[in-house]
Amino acid sequence: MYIFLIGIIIMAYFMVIAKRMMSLIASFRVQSVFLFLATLFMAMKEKSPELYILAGLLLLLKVILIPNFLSNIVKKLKMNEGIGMFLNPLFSLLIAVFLTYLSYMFTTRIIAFKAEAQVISFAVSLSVTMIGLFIMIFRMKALSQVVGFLVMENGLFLAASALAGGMPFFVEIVIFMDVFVSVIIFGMFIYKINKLFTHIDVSKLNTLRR
Amino acid sequence: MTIHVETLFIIIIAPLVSGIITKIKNNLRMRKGQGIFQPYHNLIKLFYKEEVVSENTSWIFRITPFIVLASVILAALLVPIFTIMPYARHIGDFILIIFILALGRFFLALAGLDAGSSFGGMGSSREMFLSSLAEPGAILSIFAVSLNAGTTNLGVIFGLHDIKLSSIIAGFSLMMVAIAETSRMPIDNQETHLELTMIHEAMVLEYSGRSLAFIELASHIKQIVFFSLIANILFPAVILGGNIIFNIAAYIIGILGISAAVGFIEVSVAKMRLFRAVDFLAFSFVLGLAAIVISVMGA
Amino acid sequence: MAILPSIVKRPKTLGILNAVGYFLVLSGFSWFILKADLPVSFFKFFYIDALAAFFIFTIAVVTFAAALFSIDYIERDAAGLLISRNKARAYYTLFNLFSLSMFLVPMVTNLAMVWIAIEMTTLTSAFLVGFYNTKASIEAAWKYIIICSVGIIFALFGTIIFYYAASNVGVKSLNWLNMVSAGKGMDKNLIKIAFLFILVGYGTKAGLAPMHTWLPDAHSQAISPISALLSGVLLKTAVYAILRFAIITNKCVGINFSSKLFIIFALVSLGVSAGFIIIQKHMKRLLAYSSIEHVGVIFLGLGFGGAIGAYGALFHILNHAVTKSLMFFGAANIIKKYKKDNMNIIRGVVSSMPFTGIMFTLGMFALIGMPPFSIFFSEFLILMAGFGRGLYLASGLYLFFIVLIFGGILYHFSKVLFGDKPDDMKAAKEGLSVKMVFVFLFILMAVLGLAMPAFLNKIIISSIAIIEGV
Amino acid sequence: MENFFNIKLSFLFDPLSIFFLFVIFAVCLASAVYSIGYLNKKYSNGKIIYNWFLLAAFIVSMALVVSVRNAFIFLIAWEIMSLVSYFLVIFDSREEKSIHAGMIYLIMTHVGTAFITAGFLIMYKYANSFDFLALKNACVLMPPNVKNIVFLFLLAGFGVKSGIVPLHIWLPYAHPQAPSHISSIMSGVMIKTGIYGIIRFIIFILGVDSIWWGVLVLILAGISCLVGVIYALMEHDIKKLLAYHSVENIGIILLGVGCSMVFLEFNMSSLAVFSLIAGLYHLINHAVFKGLLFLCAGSVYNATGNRDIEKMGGLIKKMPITAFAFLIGAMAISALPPLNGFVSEWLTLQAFFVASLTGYMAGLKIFFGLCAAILALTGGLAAACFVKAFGMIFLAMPRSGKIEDATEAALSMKIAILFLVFLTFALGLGAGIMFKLLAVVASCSTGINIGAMNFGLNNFMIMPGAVSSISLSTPLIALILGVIIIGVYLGLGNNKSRKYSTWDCGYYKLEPRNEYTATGFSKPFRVAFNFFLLPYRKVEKIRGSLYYIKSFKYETFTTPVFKKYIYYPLIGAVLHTAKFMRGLQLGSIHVYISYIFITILVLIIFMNRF
Repeated sequence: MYIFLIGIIIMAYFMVIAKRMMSLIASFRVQSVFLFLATLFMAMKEKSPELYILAGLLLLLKVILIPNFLSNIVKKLKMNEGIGMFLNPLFSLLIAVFLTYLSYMFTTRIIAFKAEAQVISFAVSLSVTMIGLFIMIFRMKALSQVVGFLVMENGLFLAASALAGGMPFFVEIVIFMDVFVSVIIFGMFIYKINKLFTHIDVSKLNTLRR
Repeated sequence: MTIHVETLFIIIIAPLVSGIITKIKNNLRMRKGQGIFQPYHNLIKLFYKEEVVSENTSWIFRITPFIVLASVILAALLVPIFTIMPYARHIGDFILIIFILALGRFFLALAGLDAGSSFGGMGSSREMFLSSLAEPGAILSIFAVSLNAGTTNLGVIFGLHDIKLSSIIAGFSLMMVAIAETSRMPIDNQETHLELTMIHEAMVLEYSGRSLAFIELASHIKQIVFFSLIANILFPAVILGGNIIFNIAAYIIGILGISAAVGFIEVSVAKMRLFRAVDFLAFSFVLGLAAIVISVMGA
Repeated sequence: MAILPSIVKRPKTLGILNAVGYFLVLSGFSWFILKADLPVSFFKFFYIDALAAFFIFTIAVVTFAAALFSIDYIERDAAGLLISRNKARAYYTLFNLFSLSMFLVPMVTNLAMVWIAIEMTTLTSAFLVGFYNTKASIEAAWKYIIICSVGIIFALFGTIIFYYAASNVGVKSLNWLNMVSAGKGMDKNLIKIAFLFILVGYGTKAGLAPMHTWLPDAHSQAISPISALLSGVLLKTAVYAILRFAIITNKCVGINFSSKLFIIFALVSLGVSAGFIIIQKHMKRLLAYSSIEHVGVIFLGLGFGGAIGAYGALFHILNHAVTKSLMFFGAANIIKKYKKDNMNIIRGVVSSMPFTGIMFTLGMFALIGMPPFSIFFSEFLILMAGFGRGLYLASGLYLFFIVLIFGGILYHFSKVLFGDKPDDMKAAKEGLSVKMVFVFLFILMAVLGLAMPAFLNKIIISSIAIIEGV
Repeated sequence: MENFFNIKLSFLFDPLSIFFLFVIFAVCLASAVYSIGYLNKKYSNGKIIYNWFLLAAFIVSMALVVSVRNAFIFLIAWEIMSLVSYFLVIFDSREEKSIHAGMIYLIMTHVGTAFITAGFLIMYKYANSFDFLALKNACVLMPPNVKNIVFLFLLAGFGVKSGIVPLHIWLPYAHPQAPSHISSIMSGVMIKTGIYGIIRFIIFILGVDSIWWGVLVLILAGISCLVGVIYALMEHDIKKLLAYHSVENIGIILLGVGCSMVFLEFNMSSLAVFSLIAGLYHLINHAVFKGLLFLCAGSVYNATGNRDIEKMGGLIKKMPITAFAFLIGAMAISALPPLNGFVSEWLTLQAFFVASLTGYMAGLKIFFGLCAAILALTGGLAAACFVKAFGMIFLAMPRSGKIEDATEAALSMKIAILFLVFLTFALGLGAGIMFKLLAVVASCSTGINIGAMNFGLNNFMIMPGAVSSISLSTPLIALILGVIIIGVYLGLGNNKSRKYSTWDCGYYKLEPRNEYTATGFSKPFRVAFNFFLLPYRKVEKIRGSLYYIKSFKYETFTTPVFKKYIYYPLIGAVLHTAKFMRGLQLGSIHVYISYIFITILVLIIFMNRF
């Protein structure tokens, strides 16, 4: 179990330091794979058919469809190279580690969990969410923000399945749908941005002030 | 019915006081000078002279002399002279006198502006300036005197049987106010008609003939009203006992004394610049305040 | 209704049909409130109690007004070739999806479904924000969708923790009723954290400072009827969600926790909006900031709590929805007429377009809390609650900011409204539908304060009972 | 809670309210009649109807303000009053100036309302009801420090409306911009609603609790008197001048009210009643003669088309009736006997005299003496100011061409003006009766029963026997003055006289530009008060050549102290913070997201604090 969690977190770090869009997406794919494995593991442990289906969906969406979709965008818009960030990788990595530490401390301090496993997984999920947010903050390109969003989503999913053994089933399904739709919409907007501004560097989108 | 006599009396002797002051001044200046009845001659002369009225003027200019005269006469009615109770004690009190005189002054100032000559305007401006600054001193000294009596009723005030330090100080403060109000040195100089220095004279510059006579008379009366007040504050008749003769004597002595003082001041000090006059009036204000403080202390 | 546009082609008829539809919705729902004895729930998925009913009513009012206003607006756009016909039809499709999702929020009982509905509102309205496909609008839309999604993620996180806390005490369901009933026993810390996430998450959507940043952009760039919807009701749906969770939280950790948070966020919002209103140049942005202010006021009311505070807050939700949509419609007309949005240039609206001008003037005074308009009453109630609870500092700050904003708005709009109109401009006539919208909203605005309709009063009272958890 | 929205609209018609209602209706009647002629040619019909609508609303709201018995409804009426008057101020809304004036007015008054609201709500906390009498009962139990706070709030709130220095700045903006009949209502009546608030809520409901309340009011009042009159002296815009005089007269009214507050604290009931009478008397007087003056100013403005008195002159020949009315108003406001202004100032001075006679501590006695001195100075300066105003507007030669074709005002305007002139005389000569009536009002608002007191009430003279052994009889004064004047005039008045031009020192012809100007007239005062006015001048030489100077341009200004040292810094601070905040929103989405991030972190870290 822990292996997967560690894998997830490591992948998050990879994403923090990733220099090229493709590697970003790739590491996201890998993270999703780990997540899938984790879910599968849990499904076996708890013998709940719902979790199996969820894992399947995860595999379908987050490992296959969405990454492909994103990488298509990358190919179409030809902006694989040069993925701007505000901080240099090392420093941002430090911050990411600090975030993990913070969320671990927070988890252990505040919440009284029943099982050790939950502590770890909650900490991981929280830190992954935070890192996702962090990615959104310090990456310039629109696409990387989408990836950050997805990372946060992963964190959530982990939290959901780790803590509560999955939300009510249909809720999960709908959330998946929702994520998928929103990613597609993001994609459309990225296309629009690219069409209008001829770049997707959202840090340059600052005409609307005060 | 002695009362009417009183008022008539001061109205009649009012010019005389001015004459006496002039006489005293002249004597101090080692001059022979005119007789003390000269003011009467002036009044009569003016009274029968033809009047020249500026064509810019309006009815304000016309009625002013009458209003001024009326106001000072009313003031005279309010002041007790040798009997304690003034004729018009039901009309008003000490404070009213200030307001009554303000009425006359208001119209004089308007009349000064009416002709449209710049002298008149200058005169009215300065007159209003000085008189408005004189108000606080006047009211404070009145308060001080009245505080000793416990009322602003003039009759009661001058019926006091003891004479207090605060009253004397107030009297001096009122004296300074009187100097300002009656346009005497060092505030104003009645004798000159030099454009830049005259205040009261500039204001009435356009008047001539009978109107001027009324205004002159009015200022004489105003002067004697002030003097009577001061005289009654400084040497209350009652010191000499209630006897009417003594009262008259005290009154006359008081008036003469004040006239002498005024005459002496007039010859001995130089006229102040307009804005030095502010300090002069400020001093009277301070005296009045001191009087209040002292009388609150009970002395 | 979403299918409607695929059938009808002409924008005008489409708009009219649309408006009629929403009128039916409004009247039907009002009838429903009058008749049905709340709460009602059908096949355990929809659950409408007084609170929900109140929000649905508000949404119905504003959506109806917006639909009515869209007729003329879109038709003119289509006539002016700003947008193609298909675009107009797309507009109506999105409009309907958007309002459908908003209607969904208070109807569903499952909190996760609430979350989904709110996410849907974001996704659908994003297109309406970026409707004109100009650089600015796309930028606004991107910011809107990204920031809101981030926020909403946290909201989901909070929901999950809530669910976990509930499942710890054996309630394996996200059904609000069950959670409330289970509220007492839950783990306090867990709930606290969860509520923090919820507050930040939905607060982003509700436009609480400092998560409000998307709001002025989106409101100012959105197509005007939608701006009205956005600030009139979209924010309120988020408020609704927060309210639902707050009820559970209060059950668990007591009233003070949430009320403190509410007051702090509210005051920050008030302060921020005051500052930005004072230096604002653009009309619609100013209105957007004033929405932030009013959301702050609402949360202040919820924070001050007590019957009076809650009443004030709910009442304020309705009043603000009505007034603000009137203002946005007025602004839309003005901007269409003057072809610009800069308040330092626009002058003499009252003389150049009398009807809109007068309505706008009155709306302005309503907005800054002048009697006899309704907002005065709700703000006064909230202030009363504040003083009543002896929160003098908070109430004082509230008064202070209100006065600042009063000054700011008056300063900007009095110049815009009065004064000389440009010489080349001739007085304009508004279309009938537009006039109808204004009159409808104005009547609500003026009447609600003076004479509260009984049924409204009833549902507000009973929703207060729900909020106080009795 | 349920019945919050159906508060009954209930009234409280006690003598205080009735007195104010009378004031309101008297002045508003005159103004309404006046406006018929005033608006006639200048405005379109629509505008005129609009005016009537607003006027009606204005009057009704004011009447409500002084007659309701419920603080919440009072607040609503109060706000509506402000709103309507705002619309009236911007009646000529084409001018940027009037828009600006209206804005300042509404913002100031709203600040005041905020204070009032706060005060009310604190009181409500103790009473749990907005009913006046309930509040009154609750205020007895209120702890003193809370009482003090409420007092300060209410004073500030109502002070804004009544224009107490330093909250007066809106007056000189709003009053001149409104149409004249509105200015007369605003300055004559509306600012009095502030006084009503002070009497009703501080004296009647809250109840005076400590000496410093009265003293504070007296100090503020004194400052208002002096500041108002000094600024009025410097002012050459006739309506601004009158507006500043409103500040002054509000000060005088408050001198009476504050004095009575002090007496109430000492519970010297008869004196409290007496000085409150003085205040109320001056209140109604000011309402009448200030209304009168504003209406006359309006006629002058209509006739000449400007408000700058430097450009007027000689109007007494063109519009005699207006001139006469203005003269009466000027005499009344400069407290000249036997008119009404004199009576109330005399009463106030008497109040101070008795105060300094019987005040408990020596310091207080001297303080009252000083108040009297201030009042006297104010009276003198006011007289000077109105000599200037009347002289420059109506006397001497016209100073600009416009005056030549000025004509007398329309009939309705004349009627309205003469009505107020009549009231001025009536209030002056009927002093005894008024005194009697006002005694009732004062006793009701202080809750003191005057039945026992010996106020020696008499229709022809004021004999406040309960206070001191003096009496004042304006009818007698008028009688004597009249007799002497007429006697002298008939007896000695007729005299041969001839017309000739004014003496001009041999200068070939006296022209208007040789006349004394208003600036010149007020120069001595400007110099005397330069420590406060901080005057500065601008001399501009228009040169023909290096050696030949065609003409001089001499301008003199005074520094607006309160704006410069109180208001501008405040506004500046607000704007500065706002500009600083602008940096928060520079359009970078990353920064925006980081706000959320930081918020989350902060909240999580400090979670247990909440």
